[in-house]
Amino acid sequence: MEKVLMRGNEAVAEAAVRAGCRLYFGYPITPQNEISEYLSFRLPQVGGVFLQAESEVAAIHMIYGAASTGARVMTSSSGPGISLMQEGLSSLAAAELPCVVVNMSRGGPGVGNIQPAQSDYFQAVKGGGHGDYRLIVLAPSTVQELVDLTYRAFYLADKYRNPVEILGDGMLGQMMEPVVFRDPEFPPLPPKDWAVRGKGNGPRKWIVCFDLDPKGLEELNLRLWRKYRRLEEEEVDYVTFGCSEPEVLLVGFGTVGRILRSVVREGEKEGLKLALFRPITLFPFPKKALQEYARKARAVLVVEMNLGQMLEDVELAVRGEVPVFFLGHTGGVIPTVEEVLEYIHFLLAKEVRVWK
Amino acid sequence: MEKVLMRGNEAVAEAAVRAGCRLYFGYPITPQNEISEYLSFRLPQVGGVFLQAESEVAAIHMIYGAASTGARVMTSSSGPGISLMQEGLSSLAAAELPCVVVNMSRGGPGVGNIQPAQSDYFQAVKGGGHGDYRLIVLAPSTVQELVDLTYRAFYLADKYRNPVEILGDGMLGQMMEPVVFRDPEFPPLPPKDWAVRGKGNGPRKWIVCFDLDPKGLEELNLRLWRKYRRLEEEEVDYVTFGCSEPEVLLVGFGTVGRILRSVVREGEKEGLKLALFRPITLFPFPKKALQEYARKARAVLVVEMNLGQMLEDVELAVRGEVPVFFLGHTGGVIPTVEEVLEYIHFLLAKEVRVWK
Amino acid sequence: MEVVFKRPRTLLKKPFTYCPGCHHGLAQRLIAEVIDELNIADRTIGVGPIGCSVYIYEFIDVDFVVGAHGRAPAIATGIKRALPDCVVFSYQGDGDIAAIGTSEIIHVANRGELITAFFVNNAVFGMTGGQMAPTTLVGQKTKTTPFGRNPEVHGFPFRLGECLSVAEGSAYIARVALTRPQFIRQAKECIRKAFLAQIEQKGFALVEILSPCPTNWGMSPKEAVDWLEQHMIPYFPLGELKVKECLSRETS
Amino acid sequence: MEVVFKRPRTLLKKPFTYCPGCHHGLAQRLIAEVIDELNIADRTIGVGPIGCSVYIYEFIDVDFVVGAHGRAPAIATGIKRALPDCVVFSYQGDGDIAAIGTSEIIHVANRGELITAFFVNNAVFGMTGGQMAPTTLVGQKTKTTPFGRNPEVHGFPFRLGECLSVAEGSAYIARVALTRPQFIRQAKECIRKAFLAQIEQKGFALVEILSPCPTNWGMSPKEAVDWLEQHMIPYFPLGELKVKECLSRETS
Amino acid sequence: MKHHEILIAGFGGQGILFLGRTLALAGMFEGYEVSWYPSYGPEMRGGTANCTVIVSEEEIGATISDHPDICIVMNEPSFHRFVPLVRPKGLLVVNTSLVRTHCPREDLEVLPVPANDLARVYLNGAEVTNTIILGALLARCPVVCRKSAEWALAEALRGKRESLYTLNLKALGVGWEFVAKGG
Amino acid sequence: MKHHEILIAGFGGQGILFLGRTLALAGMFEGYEVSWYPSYGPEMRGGTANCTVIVSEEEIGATISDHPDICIVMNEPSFHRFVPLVRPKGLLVVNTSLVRTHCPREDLEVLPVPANDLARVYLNGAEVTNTIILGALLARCPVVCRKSAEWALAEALRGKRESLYTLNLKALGVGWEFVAKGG
Amino acid sequence: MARARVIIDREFCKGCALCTYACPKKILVISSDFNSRGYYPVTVQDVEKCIGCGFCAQVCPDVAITVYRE
Amino acid sequence: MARARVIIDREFCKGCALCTYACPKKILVISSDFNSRGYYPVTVQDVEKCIGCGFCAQVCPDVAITVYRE
Ligand SMILES: Cc1ncc(C[n+]2csc(CCOP(=O)(O)OP(=O)(O)O)c2C)c(N)n1
Ligand SMILES: Cc1ncc(C[n+]2csc(CCOP(=O)(O)OP(=O)(O)O)c2C)c(N)n1
Ligand code: SF4
Ligand code: SF4
Ligand code: SF4
Ligand code: SF4
Ligand code: SF4
Ligand code: SF4
Ligand SMILES: [Mg+2]
Ligand SMILES: [Mg+2]
Repeated sequence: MEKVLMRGNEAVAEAAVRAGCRLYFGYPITPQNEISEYLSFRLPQVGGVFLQAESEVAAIHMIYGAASTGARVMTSSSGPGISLMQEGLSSLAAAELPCVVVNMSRGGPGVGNIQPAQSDYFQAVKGGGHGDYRLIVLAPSTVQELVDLTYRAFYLADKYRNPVEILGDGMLGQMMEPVVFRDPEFPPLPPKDWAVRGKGNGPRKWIVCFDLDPKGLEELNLRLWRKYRRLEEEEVDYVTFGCSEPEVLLVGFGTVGRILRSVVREGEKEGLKLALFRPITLFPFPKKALQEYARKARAVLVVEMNLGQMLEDVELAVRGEVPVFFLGHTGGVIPTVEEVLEYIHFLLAKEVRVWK
Repeated sequence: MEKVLMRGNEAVAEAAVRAGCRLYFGYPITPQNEISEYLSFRLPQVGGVFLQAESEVAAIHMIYGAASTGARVMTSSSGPGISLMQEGLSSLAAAELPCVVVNMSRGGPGVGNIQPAQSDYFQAVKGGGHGDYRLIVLAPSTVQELVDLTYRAFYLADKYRNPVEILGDGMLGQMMEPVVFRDPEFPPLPPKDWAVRGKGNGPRKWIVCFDLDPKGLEELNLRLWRKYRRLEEEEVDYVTFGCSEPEVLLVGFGTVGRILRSVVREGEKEGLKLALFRPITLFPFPKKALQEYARKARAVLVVEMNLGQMLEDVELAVRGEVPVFFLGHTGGVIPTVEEVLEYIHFLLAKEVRVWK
Repeated sequence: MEVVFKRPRTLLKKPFTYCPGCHHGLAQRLIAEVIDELNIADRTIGVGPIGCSVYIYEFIDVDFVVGAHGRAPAIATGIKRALPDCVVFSYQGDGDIAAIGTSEIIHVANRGELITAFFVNNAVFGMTGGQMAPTTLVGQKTKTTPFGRNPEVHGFPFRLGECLSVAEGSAYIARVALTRPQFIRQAKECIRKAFLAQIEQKGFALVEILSPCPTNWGMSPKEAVDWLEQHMIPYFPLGELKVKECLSRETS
Repeated sequence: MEVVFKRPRTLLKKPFTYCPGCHHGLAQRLIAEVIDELNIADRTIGVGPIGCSVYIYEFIDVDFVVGAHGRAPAIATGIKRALPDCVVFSYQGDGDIAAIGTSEIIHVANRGELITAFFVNNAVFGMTGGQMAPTTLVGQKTKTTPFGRNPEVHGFPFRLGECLSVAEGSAYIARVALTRPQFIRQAKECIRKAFLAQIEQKGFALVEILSPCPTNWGMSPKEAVDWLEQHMIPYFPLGELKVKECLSRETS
Repeated sequence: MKHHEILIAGFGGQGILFLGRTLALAGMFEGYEVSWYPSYGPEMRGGTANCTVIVSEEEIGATISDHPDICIVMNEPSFHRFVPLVRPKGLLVVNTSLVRTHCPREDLEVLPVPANDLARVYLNGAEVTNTIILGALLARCPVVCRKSAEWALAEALRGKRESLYTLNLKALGVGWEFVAKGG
Repeated sequence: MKHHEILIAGFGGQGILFLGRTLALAGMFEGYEVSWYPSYGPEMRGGTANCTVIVSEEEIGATISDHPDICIVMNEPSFHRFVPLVRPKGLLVVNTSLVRTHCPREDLEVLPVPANDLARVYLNGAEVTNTIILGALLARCPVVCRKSAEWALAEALRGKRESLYTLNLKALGVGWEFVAKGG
Repeated sequence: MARARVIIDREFCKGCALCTYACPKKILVISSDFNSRGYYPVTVQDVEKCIGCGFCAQVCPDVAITVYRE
Repeated sequence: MARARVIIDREFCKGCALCTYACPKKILVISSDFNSRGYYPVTVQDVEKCIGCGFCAQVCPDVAITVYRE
């Protein structure tokens, strides 16, 4: 299969087209503009629709409309734009409409800046909108994984009838790496018999995102809840790397995950016993697996490009069994291999105190 | 002092006026409309401004503008409207602008319904918008507390230069209870020398919510982080009630808190040793205090009008030292005293398993 | 005996959930009649609002999508782009379309999106209990303009139809009322043309329907229709505001 | 020697951050000149956009507030309502004002909010690297209309000025260009009137400034101003679109 | 220990919320803990209204009640909806002018009050059926005393026409007398 | 173990990103792990551009580099900004046609290439200073071999005019020869 | 013999009375008896006078009226 | 003797050349030497011919020109 050198943003766009996405609605925002720019010529080539919306609010509701018809649809944005989509995402989740949302996140809060960051973790994973819903959240760490997870995102969206967010960052979106487009193989999906396409001769259908009766709305919420539990059982994904009984287990996702991989390798050279746990699904979070890995380590070190968000999920998984430490940068500052190693040395030099 | 029977929504509005709020911008949404309806005649009486915005997005940015001038300002909404404000709230936090936002939350996700719910906890507490920011979040459980916390909200907003969310629900907003407006006494606040009011003869000022330089933006984030740590040290608030060494420690906020108070009382009648821990500040969350109380109990039972959100903060506080159980309703269904008691009996009947 | 008037086929047989004297039901009946006459029920998709008529999908017997408050035009765009052969219409109140959803409706018109929009203007936010709408008249008292709408404070009543007529992409814009049988006949004809503008690919079409809200106006149904005629129509004049080429101008 | 032309006092002495040939700097200079002439720098508050001119507060020596993309009109409303004696102006690009911020600018106009708005129309999203704007011309190639803007797919170029003129609350709406000395003189006069509309409490005022974006148009600065004159002005005609009462109509 | 959970239901125009508020005010004047909680929202489109008033010696937890011990139904649809919920041995006050159905439950104490008829006969048909019912209720079950209810009416009608107060005072009396005199 | 972190900086119009991409492509053809990461955003308004290319035998972590071992500066402002960051003993390639300042650091190997002058003299002033510099770099330091760079140029220019490819091939040679012949 | 007939669905009618104003013959009146939803529906008082013009049905917001004519 | 004078701030000028087209006397030209930000600023070629019309300064987007006249 041909290896091509491709920018992350363009790779995700191409993967979407290959995954059968035929409609894209979005509003420009750095650092993910190449996604729409690519699709603006690529989608028409395959008879698809690229439409630049007047705003992110409009975009997410165009998604709502198009997803209602059963089509595979995608939008993409970054921090501020994703914030504007929160009401829409909550509605999509309530209406159980499949769609894929890419967040190439950038420094926040506010307009912040356009450099890479991971400070939208909470928003993505806990549900930044109102109500008890969750997005499926996938965190790629290479351009290749961006491609592979884009395929998977469309699959999961359809399988669970739930919006999926691909949580990347400016670095992933902007960088080029070699990539291969492998044809994904997924089990067959059920027909979209819920889709609204004009009733034709059949019974009519409708899609709504409310239920004014509390009992009915609670039923919807419980259905969603069961779906999320099922996700936790069936779809959790992560990779590990390095020593099997490490002194320090490093935990990081996405871009930080790849940096931590270098840390493990460099650390080895310095005689450190390190391992990496990199969650690929942020929701469902690989709680149990992480807990097991953490038990084998003396300490856990979470590194993020934020000030401690996934940290909470790690602490919830580790449950106080092993001390958990944190190193974070934010606002577009990217942690370096050197400083992580330095911090590890510092931790190991002191007696590692119990997590307090 | 005169006791008056007042609807929660009107009480919060009156308290805001007494706290010196002179500008309100908002967009109608049930179940909090009485706030704006009240202010639409009350604010003009005191020379203030009531303006119905064209949307929640506009409202929160009117707040941004008015707050920039140093005025005390407020908006209010419910679930979907608060979701639409996420970008604005992130911006307000980034620009360190004080303001008060009331969320009389309702059943979600999506349009959901208009009955009471607490499923916006994550959104309020973890930051539903992008970036590493937090709102100060206060959770009243009676109309009286709604009043007292409204005063406090304005004070804290100014003291910390941070948006404050009052997280109520439809029940609190709609119900009437007797209430007394006590003049609050707060330590003096520093002058708002950062406010933009036209430069006059002095140096000019500006308020922005970005920093395109990563180092600068990281500095802002660290400043915010220090502020949040200070909040955790100085402003945590909660109440407890009941037995000092309970078999089950009940934890619930807002409306659920008052129901749990009845549970403790009714339980006592049935010979149960129960206690209630009711956080008043949801951010900063009373972590340490809760941990200490939890240690004295055999088990912790969290009750929420959602499917388990504050639960995570409770687990993070309890750190696996005591088993934590959960009972939740959502979509407008309100937990009853009877069912909570029943669940407690059930828990105590079984040997309480270790939190797994 | 011949049937002079009966319930249209596409209007499901159940009582409306609106207040006595509210014209939401009347408007929906006319839409159903036109869908019947054009025989497009099988390929029509409606997009509902958040507002008193949120339950519209319970009444008109076609496929429906209802999303968030104000976003029907965006939702309709998504549907129409996915299924260009379907007939897509949206139905919104003044709060939905002219307050929170202003941007969406303007850009749909500007893009000349091939959808048909119905805008029920009752000069008030009905569902939320009677707050000021963008279309509330000067001096009109509402829950949030207790002393009457004052343009110096609250701005002027917004004429959305006129505003959309400026957009190049709009093909047909009309304003109607349903307070008299002859108005109702004209309204139906406008609704028909608005659907045809879509079917014949002329561009975006909108029919603004002036409608009473006796409940929030604090009037009897009869007082409400009278008030509508006396106060609303002068500010929101009836008629076809824009008819792009090909579309014949006269109302039958 | 007498000074024929020098930098206005209110324009801080530092190089602009715009590309060579970009008219953002020119527009800001004119605003600074008018502020000087009206002697209002001490009580003026500017509201900046998100767009290439996000750093406007670094250049014009008055108090400033910059918030989220597209919301300057709402922010300006908040400021003006809090401080009615201040002179409040906003400054936005076409993406900021006519795409994401459509609703805010329309309602500010409709309310007749006493603010002065400047709208720099360069037919493209400059800051984000040249995507289609609502004002992109038919056939114009941008990063997201690689085959040129096609009205059937992307809709028509949006004439915001005309749309706002319909609003009852707008007092003064003009469109100007800065490609020639005489245009610049006229523009300055319009800017002056737009400030006066606020100061004299006439209502909302907006000046749309056609502006080249050589970088994203892929042209030299000279080619860009020529293209602007040949292609933009015919679709976006210059002149005063609305002058409400009292305000004299002629441009000096 | 005094603790009453009172559900009041009827048409939107019947002054249901006012009745509830008056009762809650009276309770407050007597020093009880009180709460008032209306049904709200688009439900009102259906033309019905209801509210729950709790008067108690203890702090009030939930302000709704799944099983009220007092239930006032002012019209037929409310009767069907709420009668099944009333706590066994509870008191059911029925506006028999508008409710035709006979109460099917044997475990309730039923207080029939032909409020509209009383209004027609004694008050010239004035729209004060709510206050008549309140008077009747208080005569049967002293949730609050009559005097407090009168103060409460004064408070609830503050800023309204004096005559409205007088009318309601009268109505309270009409309801009271109707029961006191043995219905 | 081969591992190069190459920073390339200059004006927007100088083909900085193209140079980087060609280098990364060549590395990919040779089977190395490669990454290319541009500076992006409004920084570009200032008229400068830079990118980082990493060519390595190991999987690549961060795609930026705080301390590149190879740095190509194509203009004066980039020189001042980036020279201080280069790793000690690193290689600094300077377009001396546009950079006047002399390198103040003693711990760097400096390769001066008067790229604009070379273009003027040998290539009729064509705008291929970037490829000239690439040729010069490869002649000095075999990050990738010349053949791979030629393939990479072909790939990077796929779909463009044939003559553009020929021109770049020539430019690569001009740079190469300049260094090979001892500058 | 009646040349036209008007049938009112008592359960659909909400007693808004708009039809009573629209009827040129003024033969529609609000009844004094309420329906199951508590509304007082309209009835035809003098069906003989009905001309089958359909105005009542046209203006009825609740589509409660069907009109027949010979 | 010059009746007018034009002063160009080399560091502000970005070499866009718009002034060169605006000058009726065509005395402004782009220099071949770049400034510290890498732009090639404009210079006055024949200052004697300047009439002090100010057109160059008016059209300069970077406010790099000051104009004096007798
Ligand atoms: C985001 C959001 N904001 C506000 C609301 C509350 N809301 C529901 S309907 C409505 C307006 C209803 O008025 P209109 O659109 O005029 O319809 P009507 O009921 O008058 O027919 C509002 C503000 C909401 N559901 N969602
Ligand atoms: C919510 C949000 N969406 C998108 C962006 C990205 N963005 C920044 S500026 C801009 C548009 C710039 O175009 P314009 O307003 O025309 O200004 P110009 O740069 O052309 O002067 C966009 C889309 C953002 N910052 N925030
Ligand atoms: S509130 Fe007004 S708009 Fe809503 S159903 Fe009632 S009359 Fe109609
Ligand atoms: S990109 Fe365009 S609008 Fe932005 S500074 Fe450059 S020329 Fe001006
Ligand atoms: S059909 Fe005409 S005449 Fe007969 S009842 Fe109806 S309105 Fe009256
Ligand atoms: S118009 Fe319809 S709903 Fe109204 S009274 Fe007549 S039949 Fe009944
Ligand atoms: S002032 Fe006039 S003549 Fe002199 S240089 Fe400038 S444009 Fe030319
Ligand atoms: S117009 Fe200004 S920036 Fe452009 S070349 Fe002339 S002096 Fe320089
Ligand atoms: Mg309305
Ligand atoms: Mg622009």
